[in-house]
Amino acid sequence: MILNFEEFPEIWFHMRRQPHPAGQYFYSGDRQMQESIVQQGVDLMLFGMGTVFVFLTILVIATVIMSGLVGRFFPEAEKPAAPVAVAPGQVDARTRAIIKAAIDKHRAG
Amino acid sequence: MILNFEEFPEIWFHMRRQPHPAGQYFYSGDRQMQESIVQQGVDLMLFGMGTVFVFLTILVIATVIMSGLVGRFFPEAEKPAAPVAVAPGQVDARTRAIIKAAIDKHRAG
Amino acid sequence: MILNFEEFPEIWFHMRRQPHPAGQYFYSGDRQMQESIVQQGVDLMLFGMGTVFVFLTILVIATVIMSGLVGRFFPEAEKPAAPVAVAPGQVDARTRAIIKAAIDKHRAG
Amino acid sequence: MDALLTLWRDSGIFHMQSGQFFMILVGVGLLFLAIRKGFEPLLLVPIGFGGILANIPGAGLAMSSVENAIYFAKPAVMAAMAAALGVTYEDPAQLLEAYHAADAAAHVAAVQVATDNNYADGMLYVFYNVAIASGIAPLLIFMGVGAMTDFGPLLANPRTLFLGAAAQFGIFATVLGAVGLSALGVMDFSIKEAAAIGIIGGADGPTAIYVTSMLAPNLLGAIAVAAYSYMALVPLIQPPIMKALTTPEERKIKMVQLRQVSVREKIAFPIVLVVLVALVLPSAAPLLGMFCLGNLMRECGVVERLSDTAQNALINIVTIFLGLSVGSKLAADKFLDPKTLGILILGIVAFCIGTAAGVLMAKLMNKFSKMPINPLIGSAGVSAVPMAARVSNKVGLEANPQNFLLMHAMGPNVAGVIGSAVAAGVMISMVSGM
Amino acid sequence: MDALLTLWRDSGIFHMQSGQFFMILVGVGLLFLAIRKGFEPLLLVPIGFGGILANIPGAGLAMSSVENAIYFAKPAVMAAMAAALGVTYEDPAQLLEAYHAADAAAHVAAVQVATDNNYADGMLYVFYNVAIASGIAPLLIFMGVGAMTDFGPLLANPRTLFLGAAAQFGIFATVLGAVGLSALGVMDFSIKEAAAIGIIGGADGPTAIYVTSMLAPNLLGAIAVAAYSYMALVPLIQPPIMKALTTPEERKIKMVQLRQVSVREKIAFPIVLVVLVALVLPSAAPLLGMFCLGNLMRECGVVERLSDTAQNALINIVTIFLGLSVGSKLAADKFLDPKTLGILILGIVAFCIGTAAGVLMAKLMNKFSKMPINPLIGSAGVSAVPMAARVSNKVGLEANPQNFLLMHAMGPNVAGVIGSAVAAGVMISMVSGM
Amino acid sequence: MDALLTLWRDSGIFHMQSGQFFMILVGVGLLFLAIRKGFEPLLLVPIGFGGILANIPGAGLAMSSVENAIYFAKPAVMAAMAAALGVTYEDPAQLLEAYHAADAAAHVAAVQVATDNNYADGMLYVFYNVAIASGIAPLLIFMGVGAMTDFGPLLANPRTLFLGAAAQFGIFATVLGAVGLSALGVMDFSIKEAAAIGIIGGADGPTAIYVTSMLAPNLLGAIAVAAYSYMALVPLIQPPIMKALTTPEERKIKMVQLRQVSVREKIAFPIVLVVLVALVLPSAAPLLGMFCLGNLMRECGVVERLSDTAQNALINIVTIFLGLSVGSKLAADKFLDPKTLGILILGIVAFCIGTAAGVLMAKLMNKFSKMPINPLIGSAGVSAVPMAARVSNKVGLEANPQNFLLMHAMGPNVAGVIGSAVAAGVMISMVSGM
Ligand code: NA
Ligand code: NA
Ligand code: NA
Repeated sequence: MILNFEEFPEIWFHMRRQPHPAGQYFYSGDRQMQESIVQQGVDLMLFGMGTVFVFLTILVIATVIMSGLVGRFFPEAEKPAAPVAVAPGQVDARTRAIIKAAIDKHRAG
Repeated sequence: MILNFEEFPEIWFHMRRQPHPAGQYFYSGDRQMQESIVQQGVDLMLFGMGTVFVFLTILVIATVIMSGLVGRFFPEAEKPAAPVAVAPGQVDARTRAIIKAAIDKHRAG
Repeated sequence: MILNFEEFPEIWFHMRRQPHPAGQYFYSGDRQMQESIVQQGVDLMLFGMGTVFVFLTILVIATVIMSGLVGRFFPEAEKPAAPVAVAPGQVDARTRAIIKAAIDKHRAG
Repeated sequence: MDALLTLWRDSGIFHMQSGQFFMILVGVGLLFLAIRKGFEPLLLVPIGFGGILANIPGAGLAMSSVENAIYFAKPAVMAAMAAALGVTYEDPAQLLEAYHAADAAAHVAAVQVATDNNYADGMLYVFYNVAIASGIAPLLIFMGVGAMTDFGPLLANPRTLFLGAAAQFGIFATVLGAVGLSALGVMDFSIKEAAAIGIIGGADGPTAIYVTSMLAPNLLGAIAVAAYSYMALVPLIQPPIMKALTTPEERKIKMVQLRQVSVREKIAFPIVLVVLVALVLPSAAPLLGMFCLGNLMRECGVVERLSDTAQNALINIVTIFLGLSVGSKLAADKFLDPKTLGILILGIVAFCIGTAAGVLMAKLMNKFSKMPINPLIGSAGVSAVPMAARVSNKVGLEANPQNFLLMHAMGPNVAGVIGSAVAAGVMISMVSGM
Repeated sequence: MDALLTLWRDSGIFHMQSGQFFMILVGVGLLFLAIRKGFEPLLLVPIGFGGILANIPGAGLAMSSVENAIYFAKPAVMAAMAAALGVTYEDPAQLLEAYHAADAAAHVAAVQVATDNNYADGMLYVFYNVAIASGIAPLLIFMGVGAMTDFGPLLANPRTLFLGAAAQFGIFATVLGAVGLSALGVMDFSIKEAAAIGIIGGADGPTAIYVTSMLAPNLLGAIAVAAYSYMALVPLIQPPIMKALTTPEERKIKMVQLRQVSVREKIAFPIVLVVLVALVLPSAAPLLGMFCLGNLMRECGVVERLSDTAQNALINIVTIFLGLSVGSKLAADKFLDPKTLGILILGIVAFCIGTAAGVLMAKLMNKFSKMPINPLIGSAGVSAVPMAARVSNKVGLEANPQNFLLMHAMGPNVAGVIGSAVAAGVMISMVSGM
Repeated sequence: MDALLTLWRDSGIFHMQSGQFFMILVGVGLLFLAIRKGFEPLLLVPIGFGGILANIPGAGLAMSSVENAIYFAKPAVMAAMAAALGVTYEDPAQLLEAYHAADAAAHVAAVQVATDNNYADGMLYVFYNVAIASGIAPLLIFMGVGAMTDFGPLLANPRTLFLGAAAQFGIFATVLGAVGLSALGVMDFSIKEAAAIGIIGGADGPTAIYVTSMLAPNLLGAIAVAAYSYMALVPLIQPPIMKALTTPEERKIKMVQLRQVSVREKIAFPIVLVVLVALVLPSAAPLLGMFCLGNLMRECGVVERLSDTAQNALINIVTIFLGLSVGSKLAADKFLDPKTLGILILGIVAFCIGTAAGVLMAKLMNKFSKMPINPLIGSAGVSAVPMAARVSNKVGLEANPQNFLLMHAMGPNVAGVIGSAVAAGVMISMVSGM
């Protein structure tokens, strides 16, 4: 390439700083960067959401297997933890007791 | 000045170290420094006490204005905080309750 | 000594690295180091146990003196601390109360 | 008289810039929202107060020793500072720029110059570095949150993890929005800043602070304020979206009662989760690791005193420092920026998209499963624990006064915490490579 | 056998200097005062114990890694240290002097030499740097004190702020006394040291420690011990002065009952105060800012868990470290100095003058106001919360068994805390410019 | 696509080494022992969990910024790093070695290179440095232990201090065993490592961690795991030894009832102890000093809030960080070493010898004293408070169901804590001179 920006710093500087009627379409460098950041955003979305779903799917599978193994090989003789399910009429009173800690405290986060 | 201490370090050293009958009055440099520290102390007192009084006066004014504004625009529907005033006979019991925290705890400071 | 290792680094290097039929007895340097670490261990044991016993002996003496002085010059008018001795039948209940804190907590250490 | 001049030059009014005065009002406004309106007061009280302190002119509480030295701009100090930074001294602003661009060695030299001239780091600057720049405070809070979290509802119905996954779409859609604004020239967000803004959609305070402190610390003030404010506004933001995307019949769906979950499952779950993280997603290890540690301490039953401390003394202490540290980023020169407006707008968009995605995912799952899911619990997948789950319950009760969704919504709710921690890990990992 | 020699050379008796032995006795004496006589035990127990630890010969607990290296004075280390400090090595004392005078770069180099030779900072030295040199510990304690303070009595009668102002005269009069002693050649206090000594008259522990650590850290041990001891002696120091300056009639004055103060006034007050500080007196921002934050957390009613932690776990933890850190300044070479005697004398003078100024101010205010003020509450303006207020109450009861002054005296008492924090800000700001 | 590659290269499975996988299993195993078997759960839960986190491949949680930079081995970074360390770059392993051998100045330069390239210290590495390398965490735990310790039984029968002294023979015999293995070429322990291994026989967790962090930090993981595991196994390890060394008649010896100990004796004891330490054994000052401070706070009765905090909030917080920090030393490259096996074997030998020495000492004392001592309480001298005392009681009850030895055994039990702290001081002092 004949036009070597490195050797013509003043021209380079001028081109970057001066606005131009063709605006953003004129400078391939800038344009590339813009494409690039959008492309990066798309990459982030695709691979990000993909990873989230893949990881949580694996977690679902692992959790089901884990619950099965625990249920089969380590059944609890003693009575289980506080029941999670709730009867309609008792909800307000009970849930306040159950998630009382979480309610005020997770807010701390 | 003819007597340049920089050029006569040994003499300078000697003069500083040797006691002299005229003592503290002889060396204007030392004397100046003494005046200076007293002057600094006086400055500190005048401007220090001045600032304390000015700031607390502003605070008194701001507090009175604030109490007025709160009383006018944000009167409390609910009953006010624990009364601050005390009836003579109840003081010992009541004050112990009110400043209990402060009594043991400010001492931590 | 004629054979100066400093001047014959390659030979020296060779001697250190090559195994030799006579093994550990041949190289006085290595041998010395082995003796040295065993010697260090023996030193540590003798002086270590010595210090432990001396210090704790001094502590026994100091404690006895301290208890004597406190008993003579600062006898407690009020009733003494929780009795340390225990009657056989009450031990289990009482000791659990006395060392409850220590039991769970020193474990933290 | 020099002393008098010093005092006057030190007074606030002499130095006050309009931006600082405005930011003090913003701090007072945050305190009002926190105290009067109940907006996440545990965080917004220290953040708002820290914002006031950070904008006290001349006090330099949020500034490093070097910034304080440059602020006072004594000629001799400036010359030494310029030499340390390897630039020629023109004006303080240029020195400040050189300092922020300096490599570690020049940085150390500049700090030495400031120290030699008796300039010290401001209190809030110290708090910020110890608590946030190190990453420690958000991680400890995450440990405490783990110790307060009951995974029972999630373990009883693991499928709700998908709802927590779907709701993270708000994060990534917002990233796309931010880079879009940059591409259109409306804003000037870098990809790192876009990622940090997106995490507001995770609706999880410590995660947002952790990610932002890594990727775009300059935006921390705005992002933290947006994240906590919108979490407080969840009862206003979510219901219209939930109702718009569901039919009254869907909102009336009754869900089957949750099975009982054994203590041993609860103990095993955090261990399984951390091992999965180790195998699959190391970049999420700090956040999820500390979360799992807290939860294990809660459930294992043999370290109650540690669990109790993690949920109380420790998380409270860390919260005070975290709030003040975030407040230090409300200094006028950092907060009064067009980007802040963009962050506030994008943040609420993130919440809305996340809510919608959760609800739609629940409807999608209903198409493939015979076990019915009330789509209202999908919105709880954004996290905002436990506010979002309560909103699901409340909207459900409006449709059917006998339908209690709270415990069902707790599953996606805590799943959302895991989901946004995973998203945080992915973003930190990917964006560092961009 | 080398090892044996090491052990013997390490033993305490081999190294014990008479000064260290004396200081260990001083530490035991402080413990006696704290435990038996009830002198501010929360501080004096850790201070006294820290003083004992700091004087254990050869353990170097209160010394930096460089000081430890110089203490043991191995020739090779000394040569490297001298090179790092850019001096020629003559004797350890001269190296130590060069180290204390070194700029930051030389300081870093010296630390590197010490590290390379396996010398480490002593435990108390680390505590001192983290807790006090950074300013953090006194500020956190001030936050906790704020969370324990009820401004109700002050808000009910804001005029009592003038009493809190007047009592600060003890501070500045003592500064003048200290510089006077210097001018006369009796002592050799610098203006910074004089200011630090004066702050004893503020009768407020954390303020005194904060100011001293900034202006004269070498005097910290003596000033902190004086401040806390005299605070404990307030019931002995104040009554004679109070009685000498008042007539029995004045002591019998009954004050009108205080009005009720609303919760909202109590919430607004710390915010008003911190905004005023921002506008008028930035140099007092750290102390008063943290004080107001603590008080706001107390009054706002929505962050009780933070307020509770600030008043308990956090302040207790910080108190332990603060006490040990102050104790580290009881090392013999720092404490056994003629200045210590001067500090002890000037400190009690400061308390007496502050008490008198408060009482006289109350009498003056009575001349200009029709709302009567019992001059006995003026003495509470020195702070020493709540001991001084109790003294006012007790002396008042002696004059009139039906006159309960305690709540009236709480106003000037907390005003004195604000007043001495303002004085601290002024002094730090002015003295730095001298 | 670069981003995708980054993500894949960051995934755990890509990087997992068999050693790391094995260590994750070890971590899970420690959690199992702690939770299911009750092995010292307060420590082994965080240690085991920290071990899992430390072995997450690519997360670098237990690595310094420089180690993380070298791990990823980007050519440009490697070149700069080699220049900073003053070596020519051949491969990462050689750089790592140069880094670990570097002096402080090169170390600083390497950290600057890593910082410039955005590599940061891992979370666990930070915890380790703040909590353990500084020595602070074990000392604070020792303070808390002191605040939980009742010296009453010891003061009632000071002779039991000799039992606590004798049981420390396990420490030194094990040192001898370790150097013997080295001399025979079976293992390759240095004298420092031998000393650190010996301290396992002290049966005191914080002492073991403190000594090991000073003398052989590379062995910390194995030594801490051994120390806590064997403390949990005391009820299995000790009884056979105790029975083998005593006759049924000896085991039936009834001891005279302990006298009542006054509060003032209890207050004076920690002061006497610390003064003795100052005079005789400064090298034990940090450990015994903090221990005595805690005990004094407990007994003096005037600082209950400090004592309470030392026993609860503070020790719990420190325990979490200490456990995670120890876990960071379970990284595969540090733990999977033949030395670990040696440590596990030598550690149990240490416990056995200590137990035997305590029992034999009690029998010896019976020969010289008319006040009978049941030799079963000698085994409690190893410390392992209060487990070892309970074992003495239990074995005693088997011999005579009316013979309650628990309180008698508490004397040697706490004496063992003092004894091993003394031994620790001696070893640190002597070994540093070797
Ligand atoms: Na989320
Ligand atoms: Na005061
Ligand atoms: Na022991």
